[in-house]
Amino acid sequence: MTSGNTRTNDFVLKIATVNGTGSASANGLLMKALFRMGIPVTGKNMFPSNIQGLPTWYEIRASQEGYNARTGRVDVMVAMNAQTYSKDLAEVSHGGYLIYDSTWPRDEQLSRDGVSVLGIPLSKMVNEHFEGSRVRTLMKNIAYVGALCALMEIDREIVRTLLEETFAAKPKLVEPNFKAVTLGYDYAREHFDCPLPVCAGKMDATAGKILIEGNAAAALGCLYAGATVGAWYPITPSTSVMDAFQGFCDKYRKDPETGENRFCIVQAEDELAAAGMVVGAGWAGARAFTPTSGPGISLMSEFIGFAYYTEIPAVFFDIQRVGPSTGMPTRTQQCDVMLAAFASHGDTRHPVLFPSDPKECFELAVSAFDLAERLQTPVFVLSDLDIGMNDWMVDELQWDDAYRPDRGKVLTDADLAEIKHFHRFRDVDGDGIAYRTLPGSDRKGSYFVRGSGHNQYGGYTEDADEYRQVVDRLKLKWESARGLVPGALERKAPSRTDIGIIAFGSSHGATLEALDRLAADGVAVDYLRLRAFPFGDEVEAFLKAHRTVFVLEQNRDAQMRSLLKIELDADPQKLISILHYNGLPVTSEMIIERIGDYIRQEAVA
Amino acid sequence: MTSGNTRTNDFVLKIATVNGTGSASANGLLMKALFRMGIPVTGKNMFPSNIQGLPTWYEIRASQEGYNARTGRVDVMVAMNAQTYSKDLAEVSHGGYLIYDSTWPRDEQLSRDGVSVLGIPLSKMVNEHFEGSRVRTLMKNIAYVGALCALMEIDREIVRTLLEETFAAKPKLVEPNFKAVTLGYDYAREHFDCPLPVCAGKMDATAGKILIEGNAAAALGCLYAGATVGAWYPITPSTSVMDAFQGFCDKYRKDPETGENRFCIVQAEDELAAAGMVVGAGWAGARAFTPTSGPGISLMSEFIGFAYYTEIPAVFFDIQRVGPSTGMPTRTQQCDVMLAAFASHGDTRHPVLFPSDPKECFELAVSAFDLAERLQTPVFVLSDLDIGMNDWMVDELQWDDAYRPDRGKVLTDADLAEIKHFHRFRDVDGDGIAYRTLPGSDRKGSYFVRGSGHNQYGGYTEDADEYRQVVDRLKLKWESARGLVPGALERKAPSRTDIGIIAFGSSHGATLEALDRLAADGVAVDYLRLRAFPFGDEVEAFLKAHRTVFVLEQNRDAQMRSLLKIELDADPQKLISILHYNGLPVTSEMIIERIGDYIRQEAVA
Amino acid sequence: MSYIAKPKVSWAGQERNSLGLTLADYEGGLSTLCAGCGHDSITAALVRGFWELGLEPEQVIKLSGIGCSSKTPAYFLSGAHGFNSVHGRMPSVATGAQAARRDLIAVGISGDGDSLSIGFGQFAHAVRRNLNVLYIIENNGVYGLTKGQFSASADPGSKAKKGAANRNQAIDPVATAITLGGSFAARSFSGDKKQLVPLIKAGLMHPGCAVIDVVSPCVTFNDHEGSTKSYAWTRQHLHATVEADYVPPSTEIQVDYDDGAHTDVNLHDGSVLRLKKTDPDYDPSNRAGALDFLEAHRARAEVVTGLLYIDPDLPTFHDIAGTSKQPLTQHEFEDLSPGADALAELQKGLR
Amino acid sequence: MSYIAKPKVSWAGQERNSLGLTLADYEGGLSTLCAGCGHDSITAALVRGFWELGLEPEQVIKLSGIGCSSKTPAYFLSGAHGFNSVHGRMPSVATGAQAARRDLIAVGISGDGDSLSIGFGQFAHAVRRNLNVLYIIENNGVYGLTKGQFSASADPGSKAKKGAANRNQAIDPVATAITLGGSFAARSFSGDKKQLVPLIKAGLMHPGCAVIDVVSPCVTFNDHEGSTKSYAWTRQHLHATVEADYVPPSTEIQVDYDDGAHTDVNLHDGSVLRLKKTDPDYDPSNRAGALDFLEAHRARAEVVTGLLYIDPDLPTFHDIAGTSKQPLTQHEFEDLSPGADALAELQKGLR
Ligand SMILES: Cc1ncc(C[n+]2csc(CCOP(=O)(O)OP(=O)(O)O)c2C)c(N)n1
Ligand SMILES: Cc1ncc(C[n+]2csc(CCOP(=O)(O)OP(=O)(O)O)c2C)c(N)n1
Ligand code: SF4
Ligand code: SF4
Ligand SMILES: [Mg+2]
Ligand SMILES: [Mg+2]
Repeated sequence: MTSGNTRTNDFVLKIATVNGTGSASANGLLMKALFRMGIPVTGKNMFPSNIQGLPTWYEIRASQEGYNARTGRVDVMVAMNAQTYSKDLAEVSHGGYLIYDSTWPRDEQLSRDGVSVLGIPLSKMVNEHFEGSRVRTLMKNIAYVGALCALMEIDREIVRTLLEETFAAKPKLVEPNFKAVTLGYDYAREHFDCPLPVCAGKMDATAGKILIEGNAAAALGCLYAGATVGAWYPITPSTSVMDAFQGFCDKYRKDPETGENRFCIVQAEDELAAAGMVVGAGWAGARAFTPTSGPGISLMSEFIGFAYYTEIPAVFFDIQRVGPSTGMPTRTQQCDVMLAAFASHGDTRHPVLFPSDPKECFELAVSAFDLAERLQTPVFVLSDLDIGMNDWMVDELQWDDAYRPDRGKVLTDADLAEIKHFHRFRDVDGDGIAYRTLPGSDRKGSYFVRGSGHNQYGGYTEDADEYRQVVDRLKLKWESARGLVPGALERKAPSRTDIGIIAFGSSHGATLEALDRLAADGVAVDYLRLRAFPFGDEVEAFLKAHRTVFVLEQNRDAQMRSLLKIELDADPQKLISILHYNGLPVTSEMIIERIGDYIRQEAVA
Repeated sequence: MTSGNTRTNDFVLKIATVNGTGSASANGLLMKALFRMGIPVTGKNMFPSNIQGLPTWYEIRASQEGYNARTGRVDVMVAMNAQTYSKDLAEVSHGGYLIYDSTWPRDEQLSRDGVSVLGIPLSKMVNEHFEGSRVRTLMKNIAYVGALCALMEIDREIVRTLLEETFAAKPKLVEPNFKAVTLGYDYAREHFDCPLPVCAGKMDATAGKILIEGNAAAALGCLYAGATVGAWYPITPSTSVMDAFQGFCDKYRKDPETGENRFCIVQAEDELAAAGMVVGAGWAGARAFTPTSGPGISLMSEFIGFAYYTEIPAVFFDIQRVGPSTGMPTRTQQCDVMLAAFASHGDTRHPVLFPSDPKECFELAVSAFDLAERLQTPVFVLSDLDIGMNDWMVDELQWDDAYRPDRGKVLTDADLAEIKHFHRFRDVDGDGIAYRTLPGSDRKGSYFVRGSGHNQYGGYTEDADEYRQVVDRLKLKWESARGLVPGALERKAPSRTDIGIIAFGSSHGATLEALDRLAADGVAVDYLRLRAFPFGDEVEAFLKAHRTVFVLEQNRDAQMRSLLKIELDADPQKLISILHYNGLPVTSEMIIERIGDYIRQEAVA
Repeated sequence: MSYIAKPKVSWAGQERNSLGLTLADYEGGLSTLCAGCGHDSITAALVRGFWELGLEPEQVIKLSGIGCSSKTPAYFLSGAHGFNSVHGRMPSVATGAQAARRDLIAVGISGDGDSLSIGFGQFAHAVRRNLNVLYIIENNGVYGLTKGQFSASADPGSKAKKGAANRNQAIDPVATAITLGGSFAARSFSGDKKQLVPLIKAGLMHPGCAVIDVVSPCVTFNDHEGSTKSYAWTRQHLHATVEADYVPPSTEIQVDYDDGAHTDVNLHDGSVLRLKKTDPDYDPSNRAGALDFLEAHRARAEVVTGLLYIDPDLPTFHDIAGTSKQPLTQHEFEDLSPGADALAELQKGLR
Repeated sequence: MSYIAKPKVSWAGQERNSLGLTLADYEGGLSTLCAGCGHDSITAALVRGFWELGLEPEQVIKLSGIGCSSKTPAYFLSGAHGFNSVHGRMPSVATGAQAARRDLIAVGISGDGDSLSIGFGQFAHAVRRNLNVLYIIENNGVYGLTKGQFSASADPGSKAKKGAANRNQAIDPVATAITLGGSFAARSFSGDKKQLVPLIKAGLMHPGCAVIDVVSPCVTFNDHEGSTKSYAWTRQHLHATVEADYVPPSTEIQVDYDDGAHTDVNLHDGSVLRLKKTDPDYDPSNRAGALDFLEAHRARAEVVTGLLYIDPDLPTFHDIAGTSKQPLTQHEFEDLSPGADALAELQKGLR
C-alpha cells in the first residue's frame, strides 16, 4: 500500500454515487459520526439537476483546526459510480486512496500512480445477505460506511447509535443496517492494513456546535422573527427554506386547542405572484417573506421596484445558484449581488444582507424583518446553494427571549387620534422614514398605495416638484439605512499591513483559512467581511486604511467590486479582484495562490 | 402693454389646455407654421396619464440659433385651463404675455406684475359662429391659433395651406376652420398692438430638415433594417413605436398582388410574452424587436438573461419614462441605464445604444439589429419620452441603398457541408463570437438551445470547466463588442481646457446650448457624447485627458456615472454628477448653473 | 388617482344606513375618467352596495391593478385603505393581504386587460384557490388607458374604432371562472344598477372568490357601431338569468323554495343569498349546465347576465390554508416565536 | 438535457418510412428521467408519430419550458433544432419562431406546472390565437423536477406522497382550451400508445393550436395510492371517446359517414382527420356538448380521453396575422426595406 502522509482529523473524504440511490443517508451517517467524535466537519453535496440516475458527489472535510471550506484535495474517494470512475480517480490527491466496488472485475484504468486502490466486493457481500433490489442498493451504501469505519477509524458504536436514532420509529431496521456496516467493516479489517494513515481520532472540538443547513436556519430565523406569511414558488436551491418553515410552523405554530395555523404558507403560481403576496401581506401588517433564486428575482423585479417606491416592508431570500438564466441550478455562485442591490427599473436600491454561514442565516433573517419594517422597504438576504443546502458546523444558535420585533413607524388608532392629519409620505423626523398606518386602522389613517407618482401627502401627482420631494426623501432614507444595517466585521492580521481583503457570504471560511496560511508564510492581510449593503463607514475606513484591497467574490463580473465603486467612490486602482465562478465553492488554495501571485508580481514590478 | 425685450424667432410659447379637447391639432398647426416660415422649432408635450379632462401643456420653442432644449422661460402663455390658471400665470417670464379666454369675467388672480394679460373672448366668438359643443370646443383652439398669428406674426397663409393639407380628404372643413382662425386673428388685430415684441419672422433655417417624433423614426429604422417580427404589449410612452411600424408596414410591406403581409406584428398578452416572441423569432432567423418602457424591461428580465446566455439576437427599445415602478408614465427620465446594461440575474451585460434625437433613433435602430446579429445577443435602444413622443426638428433622414443587413456568423447548408462537425458555442475565430445555424437547416447543423449549463459543443453540462469555458468566451465577446458599437462623439471647446462633460440621449440639445453659452462667457468645456455601452477607447481617452468631467444625466442615482466607474475603472474623484430627474426635459440653464457653480466653488477652494 | 379631493357635503335629511352613515361617507375622490365611462357607474354601484350593507369603511380593503378600471378604488370609500398595484397583479396582493388580515373584506377591481391578458394567471389562481375577495372585472373589450387596443375579451368580429375586426377568440371571464372551479361567477352591466348593486352585496358577503364580470363600455374607444361592448349593443343583447340579493343573518327569512321565482342559498354565518330567476329554467348551482348555457348563448351573441354559478360550500382560501380565525397580525409575539428554550431543545437533534 | 449521446445503431432489415428513414433517425439523446417516468413513453410516441408521418427532422422545431417534461425535446428528433426556454414560456417562443418560419412544424412540450401555473397566461393566449403548434402537456399532477409539490392540475382530494390532500380546485387543460376557443383539444395517457400516436399525428397536421393533455405518471412523486394521476388510477378511470388518425392528402379516402363509428374531418390541404368513436354518443364538433360532457365526467372522477373537440376552420395565427405564405425570413431584403427614394418621398409629409 502506498503510504501518504499521516493525516489524522485533517482529510477530505469524497463519495461518488448516482442520485436516487439513497446514498445521502449513508453520507449523513459518516458526517454525523465524525461530528460526534468531536471532529469539526463540513459536507458539500454536488448533485445533478435531475431526480434519478445521474452522477452525484458528497465531500466531507474533517479539519481539526475547524476550517470548513472546500479544498482542492481528495484524500479518500469512494467511487461507486462506474460512469465517473476515471474522473474520480483523477481527482484523488497524490498519496490518497480510492475505494471501489470490486464485485465485478474492472480493467486497468483502475489504477493511477500514487493512488492506492482498494477493492471491496460491496454488491456481492450485500447480495449474499439481503433480498430485494431497493434494499440491496441501500445496503451497499451502508456497507461502504462500515468499510470506512474500519479504514478510517470512524467509531462504529456512534454509527450504531445514529442508526438507532434514525430508525427510532422503525427499530426493526437497525439490525439489518448495522449488519451491512459490519459486512464492510469486517471485509476492510481482513483485507487491508487498518487504519489508513488518513483517519479520524476522537477529539473535543464540537461541543456547543450543531450541524445545520443554511436554508433550515433561515427558516428558523423567519419563525423566530414572527413571520406569519410565506409565499413561494418552488425553485432549487431555495425550496428547502419553505419546506423547513412549514415543518417548524407545523410544530410550533398550530393552536394546541383548535389546530388552527398561526401562519399562512401559499404555494404561489409563480414568482411574480409570490412577490405580490409578500407585498400585500407586508402592507397589511404581517411579516412576510419569499425564498427564491436568481430567476425568481428577475421575475419579481417589477414588484420589488413597486415595494421600494410604495415603501412596503418585504423580505426576499435569494439562495443563489449559478447564472446566467437557468444556469446550473445545483451549483453555487454569488452572482445576484448587483441584481439584488438595484432590482427593477428606475432609480431603486435595496438593502442586502450577506450571511456567511447557517448561523448567520438565522440571525440575519431576523435582522431582515426588523430592517424591512424599520425602513419600510424590501430587504434581501443573499445566501447561496453552498450555505443553503450543505451541512455546516456552526455554534449553537442563540435566542434572546427579550427580543421584540421592530415594527418601525406604525401609527396606532391612538396615535392617529392625537394628530391632526395623517400624511403617509411626509418626513416628520428628518430621517427619511415616514409614518405608516395599517389597513383596518381608523379611517383617519386611510391612504392609497400607488406605484405611480405621489406626493408627500399620499396624493397622486404628476408635478415635478412633488415627485422629486418624495424620491429625494427616499434617498435620505437610504442614508439612514447605512447606519442601521449590520456592520462589516474586521479581522486584523497578526502584524501591521497595508494589504486587505474584502469578502462576504460563503467565501468566509475559505478566506479565514487562506489568511491563516498566508500569515504562517509571513504574508499579513487584514480582512473585512461585508455583512450588508449599503456599506457603513467602517467599509470606507478599511478602504482608506489599505493600499491594496483584494475583493473576493464568486462571480465572473466582479459585482461586489462594482458596488464598492458605485456606492463609495472607491479608488478602483486599489481594488484587486479575486474571482471564482465555476459553480463549486471557492477553495482556500485558490485565494492563497492569487494573493501570493499578486504580491510576487508586485515585488518584481 | 408691458414691453419685454424684442425676441424675434427666439421665444417659448406655451399652451395650457385640458386633454381630450383636441388642442393637439391646434398646437401642431402652430409648430408646423413656424417651421414652414423657416424657423427652427421644437415642441414638448406635457400630458397627463389619463384620457380626458386633466391639465395638459404644449411648449413650442422657436430658436433662430437652432437650439432645441427646453428652457426655463415662457414668453407667451395661452392659458385655456381655468384649473391651472394661477400656476400658468406664475410660470410666465418677466416681460411675457398671457392670453386667456375672456368670455367669462375672472377675478384679480388674473394679473401679475411684469406680465401682460391679454383677454380674448374665444368661447363667445366661437359660439356665435359655430354650432355643436364638440365643434365649438375644437374651434376655440383654432381661434387661439388665429390670435397668435396676429400677435406673433405667424403666417396666416401657411396656416391656411396646412389646413388644406390636413383636410385634403374632407375639403369642406377648411373654410370653417379658417374662419375660426380669422376670428381670433381679427380680434387680436383690433384690440392689441400687433405684433408683440415676441414674434416670428420668416427666415431660412429649416431647409433639409423634417419634424418627426423619435418613436416614428425608430419604427422607420426597424422597417429599413428589414425587421419582420414585432411583438409588444402596449405601454406609454412606447406604444407609438409599434403603431408607426404597423402604419409603415401596411404601406410598404403588403404584397401588392396577394395582400399578404411581409411582417408579423403580435400584440402579446404581456411583456414577458413579447420578449419570448422576439427571442423565438430571433432564434428562427428573423429580425425581431419589442418596444416597451421601464416596467416592461423589469418583466422581460428573465428572458433577457436567457437570450444573453443562449446568444440569441433580439432588439429591445426602452422608451424611458419616470420611475421607479409605474412612476409618471407621461414624464421623461433616463432612469433605466443600469437596468438595461445588466438586466437579469447572474453575470449578464448587454450592449445599449443611446440615440439623442429622432434621427438617431432611426440610425441606431438599424445599428441595433446589425449588432444584435453580429454579436448574437440582446441589444437595447434607450430612448425616452422626450425624444420618443415629441416633435423634433432634425436633418432629413438618409438611406444608403447599398446597405445590407449584417447577419453575423450564420452557417448555411452549403457551409455545413464543408465542415466536419458543427459546434454551436465554440470560439472558432478567437473573437468570442461562435457560429450559429438557423432552424430548418440541414440536420447536421441542428442544436439544442438551453438556458441551463452548456458546453462549447452545445451539450448540457454541469461540469465546472465546461461551464467556465462558455462564460469566459462570453466575456471575450463583450470585449469584441467594445469595438463594434457606435463610438462616442467628441466636440472640442473653442479653446484648450481640462474640463469635460459627458452626456447622452435627450440631454444632448441642452448640453450643446449650455456649452455655447458657457463658451461665450469664457468657460471652455470639451464634450463627449456617449452613443453606446460598452464604452470604446475614446471614452477612456476623454476621461484621461480631462481633470474634471461632468456627467450629465436625467436620473437621481447617477446611473451613467456608475457605469463609467464599473466598466472603465474611472477615477471617481474627477466625475462630477449633474443630475436632473423631475420628469421634465433638462434645460440648458440648469447645466450652465451647475457647471458655473462648480467652477466658482473650485476657484474659491 | 384623484387629483382633486371631493368635498364631502352633508346636508340635512340625507338617508343614513344602519351605522348612521350617509352615501357620501362611502365615496372617494373625484373621478378623472372620461365623462360617461361605464366604470364610474360601477363606482356608484359600489358606493351604494357598501352603504346598504352598512359596513364600516375601515373594515374594507380595496385593491386594483393598472388601467382606467383600476383607478376605481380611488373613487369610493376614502375611509378604507386602498392599493393600486402593478398591472395584472391585484390578485396576488389581495392574497397576501387576506392572509394577513382575514377579518377585512377585500374588494379587487380589475379590467379586462388587467385580468385577461397580463393578469390571466393570477386571476385564474385566485379563482381556483377560492380567495376571499369580491373580484370585479370592469370589462370594456379594450385597453382604455393605453388608447383602445383590443383586449382578450373582445369578441371575434367586434370592430375597432378605425374599422379593423378582431379575429382572436375571446376570453369570457365567467365561463373561465366556472371552468376553473370558481365558487361564484356572475355578469352584469354598468348600465344596470338595479341588477348590479345587489350582486355586489352578494359578492361581498359570499365566502370565497366572487367574480363579477361587469360589461362597462369605454365611451372613448369602444362605444361605436360594430363594437360588441358598446352601450347600445349590450342593451340590445342582454339576457338576464338570476338576480341575487343579500339578506343579513338577523333578518327574518321567509323561505320560498316552492315559489319558483325565489331560491335561498344559505351561507355559513346564517345569512342568505336570495336568488330571483328572470330566466325560470336556469339553475345556478349546476356547473355543467352553466357552462352549457353560456356556450349556447355565446354562439347566439347574447350577453348573459346575473348570478350564473354559485357554490357556497367550496372550501375557501382560509379553509384550505387553515388560517386561524384571529387575523395573523393580531397574535401576540409569544404565540409566534417559540423562545430560547424551544430553540435549545430543537438543536439537540442537530448533533 | 442528455449527458450522453445515444449511439445510433442501424441494423439491416429495420423498417423504413416514406423517406427511407428508420425509427432511430427520429430519436434524440438518452433520457435522464427516472426509470418508468410517463414522459419517456410520450417521447416514444412522438418518435413513432414523426416517423409514421415521414417528416424530415429539419422540417420540425421542438420547444419546451422547464421541468422533467420539458426535457423531452432533447430525447427525440436530434436532427431538428430544439429550444428549451425558461419556465412556462414555451408558447411565446413558439409564437415568435412560427412568425418567422411558418413553414416549420412546431411541437411544444410542457408540463402541468409549466403550463398551468407559471405559464397559464401564455398557454391560454396561444390557444386563443390558435397558434400553429402541437402543444403537449405531460401532466402528472406534480412538479417533478422540484420534487413533488402539487401542481394546479392536482385534483381536489388527491393525496401527496406524504399524505396531505390537495384542496384547491384543479385546472383541466382540455376544458380550459375549449372554453378559451381552442380549435383542437384532446387528452390521452402516456400508457396508451395506441391512442396517443395517431393523436399526435393528427395534432401535428391540424392547422392551428392542437392541445393534447397527456396524463403521464410521475413514478417518483405521484404514483402512490391516493394519487389521481397514478398509473393505476388512470387505467381504472379511463373513459375513451374519440380516436383520431391522420390520412395524408394523397391517400384514397373511403368516406364512411354512415358507418357511425367513423367521421372524417377535412383539412384545407386535402388531408383528412379520421375520427373513430369509442363513445358512440360523443360529438367532438360541439363546443357546448364537449364542456358539458367533460364536466359530467369530472364530477364522476373519470379521465376522459380522445379527441374531445375539433374545429379545423377557425382562423389560425397566420390567417389572423395575414403572414405571407413565404416564410418571413425568406424574403429578399429589397422586398422588406423600401429604399432611399421612398424615404425621401415619405419625408415630404414631415415638413
Ligand atoms: C407592466 C405594464 N405593462 C403595460 C402597462 C400599460 N398599461 C396601462 S393600463 C393597460 C391596459 C388597461 O386595460 P384594462 O385593464 O382593460 O383597463 P381599462 O383602461 O380598459 O379600464 C396597459 C397595457 C403598464 N402600466 N404596466
Ligand atoms: C422561473 C423559475 N421558477 C422555478 C423554477 C423551478 N422549476 C423547475 S421545473 C419546475 C416545475 C416543473 O413542473 P412540471 O412543469 O409539472 O414538470 P414535471 O417536472 O412535473 O414534468 C419548477 C418550479 C424554474 N426553473 N424557473
Ligand atoms: S378611455 Fe375608456 S375606459 Fe378609460 S376613462 Fe375613458 S371611457 Fe373609461
Ligand atoms: S421525478 Fe417524476 S416527472 Fe421527473 S423524471 Fe422522475 S418520474 Fe418523471
Ligand atoms: Mg379594458
Ligand atoms: Mg408535472
